[in-house]
Amino acid sequence: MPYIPHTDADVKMMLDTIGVNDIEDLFDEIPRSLRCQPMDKIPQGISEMQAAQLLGKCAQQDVRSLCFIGAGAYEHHIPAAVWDITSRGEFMTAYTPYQAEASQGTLQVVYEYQTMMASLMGMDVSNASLYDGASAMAEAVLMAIRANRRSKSHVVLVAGSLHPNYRKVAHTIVANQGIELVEIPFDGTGGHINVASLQQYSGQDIAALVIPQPNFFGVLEDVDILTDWAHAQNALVIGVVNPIAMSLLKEPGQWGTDGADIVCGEGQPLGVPLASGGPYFGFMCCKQKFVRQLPGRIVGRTVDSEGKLGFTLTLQAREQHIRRSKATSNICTNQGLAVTAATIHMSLLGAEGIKQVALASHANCKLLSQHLAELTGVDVIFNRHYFHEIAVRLPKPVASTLAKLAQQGIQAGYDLSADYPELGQALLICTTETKSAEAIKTFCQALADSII
Amino acid sequence: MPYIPHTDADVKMMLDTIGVNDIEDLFDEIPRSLRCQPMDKIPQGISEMQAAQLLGKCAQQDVRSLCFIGAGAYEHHIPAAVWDITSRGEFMTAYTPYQAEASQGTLQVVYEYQTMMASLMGMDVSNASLYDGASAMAEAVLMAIRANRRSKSHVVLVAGSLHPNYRKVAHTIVANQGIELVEIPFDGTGGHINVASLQQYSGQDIAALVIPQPNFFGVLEDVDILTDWAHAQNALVIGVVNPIAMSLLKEPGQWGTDGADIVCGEGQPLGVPLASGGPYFGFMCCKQKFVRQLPGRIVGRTVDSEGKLGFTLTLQAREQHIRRSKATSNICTNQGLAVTAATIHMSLLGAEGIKQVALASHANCKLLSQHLAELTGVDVIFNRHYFHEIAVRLPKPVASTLAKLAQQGIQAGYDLSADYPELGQALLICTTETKSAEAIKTFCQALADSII
Amino acid sequence: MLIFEDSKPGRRAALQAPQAQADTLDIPSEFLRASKPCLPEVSELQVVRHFTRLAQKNFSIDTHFYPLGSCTMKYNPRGVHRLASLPAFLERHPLAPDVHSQGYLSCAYGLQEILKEITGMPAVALSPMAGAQGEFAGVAMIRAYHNSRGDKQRNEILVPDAAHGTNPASAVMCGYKVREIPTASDGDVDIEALKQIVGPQTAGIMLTNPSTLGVFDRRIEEISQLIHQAGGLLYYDGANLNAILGKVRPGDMGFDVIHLNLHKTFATPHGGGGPGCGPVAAGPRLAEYLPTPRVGKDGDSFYWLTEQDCPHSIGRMSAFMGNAGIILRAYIYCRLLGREGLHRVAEYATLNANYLMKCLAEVGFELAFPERRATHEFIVTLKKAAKTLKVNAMEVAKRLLDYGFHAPTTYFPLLIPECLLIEPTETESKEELDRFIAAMSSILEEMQHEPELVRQAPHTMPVHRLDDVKAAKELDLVWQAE
Amino acid sequence: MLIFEDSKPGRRAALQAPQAQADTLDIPSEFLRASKPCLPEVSELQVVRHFTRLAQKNFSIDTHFYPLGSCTMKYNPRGVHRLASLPAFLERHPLAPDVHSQGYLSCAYGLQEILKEITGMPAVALSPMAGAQGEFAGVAMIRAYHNSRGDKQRNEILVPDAAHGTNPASAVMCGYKVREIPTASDGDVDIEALKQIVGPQTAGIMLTNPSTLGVFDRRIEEISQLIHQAGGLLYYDGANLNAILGKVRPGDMGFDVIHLNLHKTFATPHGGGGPGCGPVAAGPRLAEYLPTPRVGKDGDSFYWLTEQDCPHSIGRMSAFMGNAGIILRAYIYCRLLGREGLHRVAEYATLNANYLMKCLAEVGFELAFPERRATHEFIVTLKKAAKTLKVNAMEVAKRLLDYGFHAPTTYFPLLIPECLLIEPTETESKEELDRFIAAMSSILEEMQHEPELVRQAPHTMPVHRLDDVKAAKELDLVWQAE
Ligand SMILES: Cc1ncc(COP(=O)(O)O)c(C=O)c1O
Ligand SMILES: Cc1ncc(COP(=O)(O)O)c(C=O)c1O
Repeated sequence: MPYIPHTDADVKMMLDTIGVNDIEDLFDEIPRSLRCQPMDKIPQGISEMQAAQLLGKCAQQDVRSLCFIGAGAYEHHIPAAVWDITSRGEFMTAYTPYQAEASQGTLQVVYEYQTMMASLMGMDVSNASLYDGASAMAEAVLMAIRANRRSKSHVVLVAGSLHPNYRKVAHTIVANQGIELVEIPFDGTGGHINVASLQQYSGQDIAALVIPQPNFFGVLEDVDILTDWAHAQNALVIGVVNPIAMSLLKEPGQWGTDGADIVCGEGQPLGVPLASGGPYFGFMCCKQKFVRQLPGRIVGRTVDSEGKLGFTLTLQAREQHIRRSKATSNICTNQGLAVTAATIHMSLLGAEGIKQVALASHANCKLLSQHLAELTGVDVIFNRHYFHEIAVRLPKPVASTLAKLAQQGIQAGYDLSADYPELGQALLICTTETKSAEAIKTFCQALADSII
Repeated sequence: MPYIPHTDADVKMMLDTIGVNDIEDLFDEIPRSLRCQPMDKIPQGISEMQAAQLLGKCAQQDVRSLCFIGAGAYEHHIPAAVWDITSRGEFMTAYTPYQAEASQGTLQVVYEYQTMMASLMGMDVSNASLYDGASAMAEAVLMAIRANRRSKSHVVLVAGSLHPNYRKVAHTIVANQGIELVEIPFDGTGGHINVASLQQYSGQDIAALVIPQPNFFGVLEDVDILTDWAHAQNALVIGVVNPIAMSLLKEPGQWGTDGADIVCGEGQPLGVPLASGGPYFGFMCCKQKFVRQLPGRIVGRTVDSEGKLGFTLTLQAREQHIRRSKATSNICTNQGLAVTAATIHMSLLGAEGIKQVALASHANCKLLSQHLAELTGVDVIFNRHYFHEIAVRLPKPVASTLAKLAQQGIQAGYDLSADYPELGQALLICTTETKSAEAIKTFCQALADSII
Repeated sequence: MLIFEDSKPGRRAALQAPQAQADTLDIPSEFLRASKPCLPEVSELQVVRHFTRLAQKNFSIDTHFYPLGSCTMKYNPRGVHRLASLPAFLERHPLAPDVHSQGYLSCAYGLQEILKEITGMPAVALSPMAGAQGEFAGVAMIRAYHNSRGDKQRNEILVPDAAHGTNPASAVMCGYKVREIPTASDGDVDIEALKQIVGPQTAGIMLTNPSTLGVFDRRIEEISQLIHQAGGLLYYDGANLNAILGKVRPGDMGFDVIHLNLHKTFATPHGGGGPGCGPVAAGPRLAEYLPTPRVGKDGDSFYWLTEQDCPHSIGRMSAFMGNAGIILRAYIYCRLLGREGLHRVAEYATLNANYLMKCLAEVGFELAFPERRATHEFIVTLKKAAKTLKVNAMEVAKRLLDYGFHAPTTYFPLLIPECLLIEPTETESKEELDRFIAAMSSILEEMQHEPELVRQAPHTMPVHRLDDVKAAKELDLVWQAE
Repeated sequence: MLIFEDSKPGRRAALQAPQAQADTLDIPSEFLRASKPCLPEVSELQVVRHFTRLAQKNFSIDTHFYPLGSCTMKYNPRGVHRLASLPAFLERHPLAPDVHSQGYLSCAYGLQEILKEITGMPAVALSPMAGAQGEFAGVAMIRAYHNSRGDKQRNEILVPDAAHGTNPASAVMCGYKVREIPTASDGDVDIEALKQIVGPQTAGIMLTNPSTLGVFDRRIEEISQLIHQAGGLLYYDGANLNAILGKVRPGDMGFDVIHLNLHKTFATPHGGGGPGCGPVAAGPRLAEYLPTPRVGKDGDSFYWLTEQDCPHSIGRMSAFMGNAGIILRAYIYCRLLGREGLHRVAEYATLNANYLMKCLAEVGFELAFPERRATHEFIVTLKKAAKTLKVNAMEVAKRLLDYGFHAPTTYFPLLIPECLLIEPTETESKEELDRFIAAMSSILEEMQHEPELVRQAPHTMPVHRLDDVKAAKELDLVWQAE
């Protein structure tokens, strides 16, 4: 029997011990009337070999192409060592480290992760992960409302230049608690939040301001000015950042005079494959003073009964299994394995390596924009500094252009026209270090051909 | 620096400690005149990402096809667990277990392997592997000459129905020691060794007889009769067998009255991928009385200083590192990791599972032969019982037929015409359990089309 | 040793980063970072060795029996992991066009169909990324339902006191007040108390059945009627589905919405904390509120249902499509087991639990509900031992580690004092259970004759008992160079 | 516990085998097996757990510093393993047509070209499956050369007493007599003795340079002249190539044929015993005798050179094309490192060895050749300690295990009493070397003050000191059910 080790003799002995005649007797507390029929719509079982053939066919249908889509998920080189080690049974098949003494491997990994992530963000502390970037941002909003002692407001300002799906997820998650997410429109020329558009909120009671860096268009926000403005309103600042970019761009802890208060984002670029959208992981860091409002697991270093250093889950009194309805969040299972991968990934690349990835990704995007400048009818939409991703306007409908390029095995970018109709036929294109100069040329040539 | 952990500061401190100025000084005992130029013909280094792109392109050129080639290497389903565990760093990156106490993992695996392999072959003992099936057979010939106390002969009879490459390899390896391999022609109708053709050697001093089962054509040999004949001549019997087949066919230990003396073969079908030809592993088993003549590593069970059971390399006095020029063989490094995989594979399948593999492979071949019977001009060459591989004669040249089928992504079999011109346009076709009825039909249809 | 202690300025795993192109950097310095983050500077071998050694410090399913109640730590098939990790799946961008994604989409659709059959519910959404997110989605759907009917006075969700902590926390995140329902002495919900509490303010109830007490609530039909009559809806916490797979379906019990933990019942590995996946299945009342995105089918081709297709959806739960890799794993697992295999899961999980319960009782452990059948798990209480022998559940749990077994869940559910919640799962052999029984029996001896040995446990782990109080008081959450 | 002890009749890992089709079996019973072999009957989880736990009992490069002299235990890059394991490579049948195999063939050809450059030899064959098989091939080529010239009285191969055991064993397998050459006190070959021994019966000499004594033979040119003048040929054992990569080439030293250990210098993992790969490179005199098959190139396409193409070849060494997976790994490793990287290998391997040698001498260990440079390895001798303190090299080696270091090679080369042959390799950091020095130093203390601690070592491994004598006397090579 697949995955079941019992022999007939075992079953008989076990039933005898229990004192019943057959396994069916063990279900005798379930009302007869509720018992269900055989699950006929589920196919019959197959062998591992047959499954390999079946899934092999599915995999073939997922066409492998030259991908210039970014939009929140980024194709970076992942050292083979990362998942080779992450996939070891001891990491992969362990549970959440409730028994600290039997889980020092996982716990130390998380402690190292927290250290790396806090440092990358320039923040004091980090949690052990949330589900993904979008849900992490929603948790950040809830946390800001709890943490901001100077505000009674349930209003949070959110940059309209933030990833549309992040705004949607945040809405799904926070709206039931009566929290209002107010969208700040972005500047039509720069693609960033112009501080002028915030002036109407000056003096109002605002719980927090959410600032992306870079924003959804790849454009760089004036994080210093925005941070200082928010702090002047007694609002907390929530940064939503790309962790690769943070090796290069000013870290949230240094934004404005006092730095961001909470930082979150999508951890995927740090060693997690694109994988159709997940599992990724959301990261979250904050200032020390807010640590008791931080959702999710946190690992602390302590000593054992002999004085030896060791690691354990800590501050559990914030969590649902202790605090129940008063917990900082309902999160229980997080994205531990992806965090393990990210920790190994950051260790292999180091600060210098991640910076090189950022630089090479960005240099490729500059190269791309130079090539695009030669195409008549294709315009870069925003005139501000950017990081490794740009929005362009096409002379033809984006949808049909994308379809044409898809036929040539090119995924040309993310169609902005549904989320931002005001931008016209706009396409968001991303390059990482994985795109060679040759690939960029191929892409631009194909784009040129498709818009003739 | 790739894989080198030294910082500049390290290097300086180390050179200071040694008392030299630079690394170059450490090579000052090499005569200047011999020092070489930079290795300009070797390409410059590339990153892991670039290597992945490069090798990805190479892999694409290795067309993945529907493979009906057997001829000594067989495509079987390999459970994912096999290589997931085998590739763990502790197995993969350990050396030969010279320090037994720090190598109990590898040593126990080999002990378990020896037990399984000896039992599968019906023999008393097994070694820890040789390079591959062919070189194992060569070692078996050398061993037989050493072990056969009743014979002074350097003549070994080898079935002509044995894999041609095995015969070639044996020749390369044993000829320099003046050993003569005499080929016994196979029966033109049955494809097996007819005991009649041995009669001319009756009464002669023969060191050993080499019997394949199944033979190169997939045909079953009369192993009982051949074994008894050889023993009657005081010759030892060397069996060369397919280990999957041994779950079904009579094990060498039961051949004839006394059983084979030495058994060897290719271990690849037991969980090792086709992988362009290697690494595979050669197995070798023998009767207890010959164990001191067995080449290669052997693991024994013993106790530690507290009486606890443990494992260690044993009978090392046979080996080159102790016995040097008097060793049973020059083998040192063997195919340990492949043996680890095979041990896990055999554990997962069990006796019953391997038998099912054998049965399904053979049933597929029967299905194939039924389909082929419908093709005019295509004849099964031999009229004997076979196991999962058959030789057929084609009405067109094999080479061009193979080329045609290759274009359709079908590897139709092994061309016998070079090794056995007497068989005409003969093709050796194999099926394993991996070939679905559908695939077999596709193949036969394509073959039919190609010979019109 | 921490990886940071291996670090040395200037060291690199040089093959892992592209050549820098710093000369081309056009971003003005005001946007740039001034100081380098503290990431380790180590070689590739140092990294491999460090994390390989760390891995060896963990207990895991692949190395140890792990009878952690409520967590369903069963074998995570390697074949499933392999197939879900095919390069084509790993390399696909979540926003890749549907024409490039038919393989993944067909698998996700296939899982939706399978889960419909298993739950007895007409519609499924796969996107929630863990059980708790599934709970949130389910309760948010209940809220959307009441809202759509203008039924806005319903501001309470009922939750049994035995419920998992995520239940009340999720209800609160949806803006509800939580009312606790007590448990009767037989382990079922105290139905008389429930009758007192239910009313026009009741939005719904969250139930786990079999409950986290390891028993199946026999009066589920009555409860269901009670809630529905009061205008409330029933939420099913599917974390314990392993106990009833193919035996009874939440839809047939009267539930309106359910989440499933793919990382429990469907054997996807738990990764030392995650990721999981918490699909939500809904009955006719709630199907239209399911979160987006879901997979639809049109003829032979599959596509993403968008917000336009599902106008009443509670919306998105994740930036992309949820934990696709876990979805794939669950799908493959279901295909491998097939209908017969899935059915057997509950049978053997239940057999193992009942056998273990019986044997532990025989060697002298006290059961929380000795008159009840175990489901896939059951509870031992050390209440008496704690009093008479002064050895508590936590200490017994730690001592088990020395015997090479992961501890059961301790101190949950909160209402059973000094409890051990034990879940063996169907993939453990009788021999393994017998070894566990022998260990427990021997610990019982120790409690009587060498209690200090148990109190000071563990003795054989990489560290001795850790000081949790210090950890929480003197927070050390990130490493600082001395 | 043995896997057989987990076994129970009738248990199966059911998903791993096809459905049996026994009804279709047409093979008569006389050919069939009567009894079932003794393979374990276990579940998939039992298998995974058993072998995962066994793995954890090993020391390995991925977990421990492994300074095993003559074995070049360096980091085995994970990226190389990954790329060599691409499904297309793993699935290819060795007899697949060349048109379906251009990818693999181009890699093998690429490695041939790289090895030509590294060795300074005009031709390379990759098929030998380990160093010893490469040695056999090389000596067989020497024999073929003499035979082709009718020079049949040459029946001796000269081998220094310090040589690896495979050298004399390989020569004998080729039908030669072996003459040992002594080593001079400075570690180089005793050239005066050599002059006495060399003569018309000399077929050739097998040299390892740097030798297994950890020194570079400075008079190699003289030796080469001497042998060549006598009509013999020179064989180079390339197991120590790590020491001289990019510094000096065997071809330039005058060697006629060489084997390389890809599983040493080229970082392919050793697998707990193998597989390795022992390519052979040949100078102009011997190129035509190289074993088959090799890879040729015609325009842009690659093909297998067959026996027809190489009529003078000594023939095949393997059923197929040798250890293709190891060949791929070595090729990828060379491409990653490139010419600069390969060059650095020898530099840093030598730096590490000389540093370690110097430091160990400083803490009080006696060097075998204190006046010489270390190459990539060096020898410490415990001759005096064994006499005065009654602690021998084996005991020190075992004690190192307790400190978390794999032991160096002991008792080889045989001519240095109580020796430890220590090879750190270039991929170990200074910190790791310093920790090793500290451990050695502390063992030296123990030898003086607590010798019994050392004599009884190891104390922290899964087993204590094993009884080798019993193992060899009371042979227990296969498990028998009680
Ligand atoms: C009964 C029960 N409900 C809900 C959950 C929450 O699931 P998750 O951890 O996936 O969020 C759990 C998990 O431990 C559980 O056991
Ligand atoms: C110097 C030397 N020569 C030859 C060999 C034999 O190589 P292999 O073990 O690959 O057969 C070795 C391996 O240990 C060696 O160290």
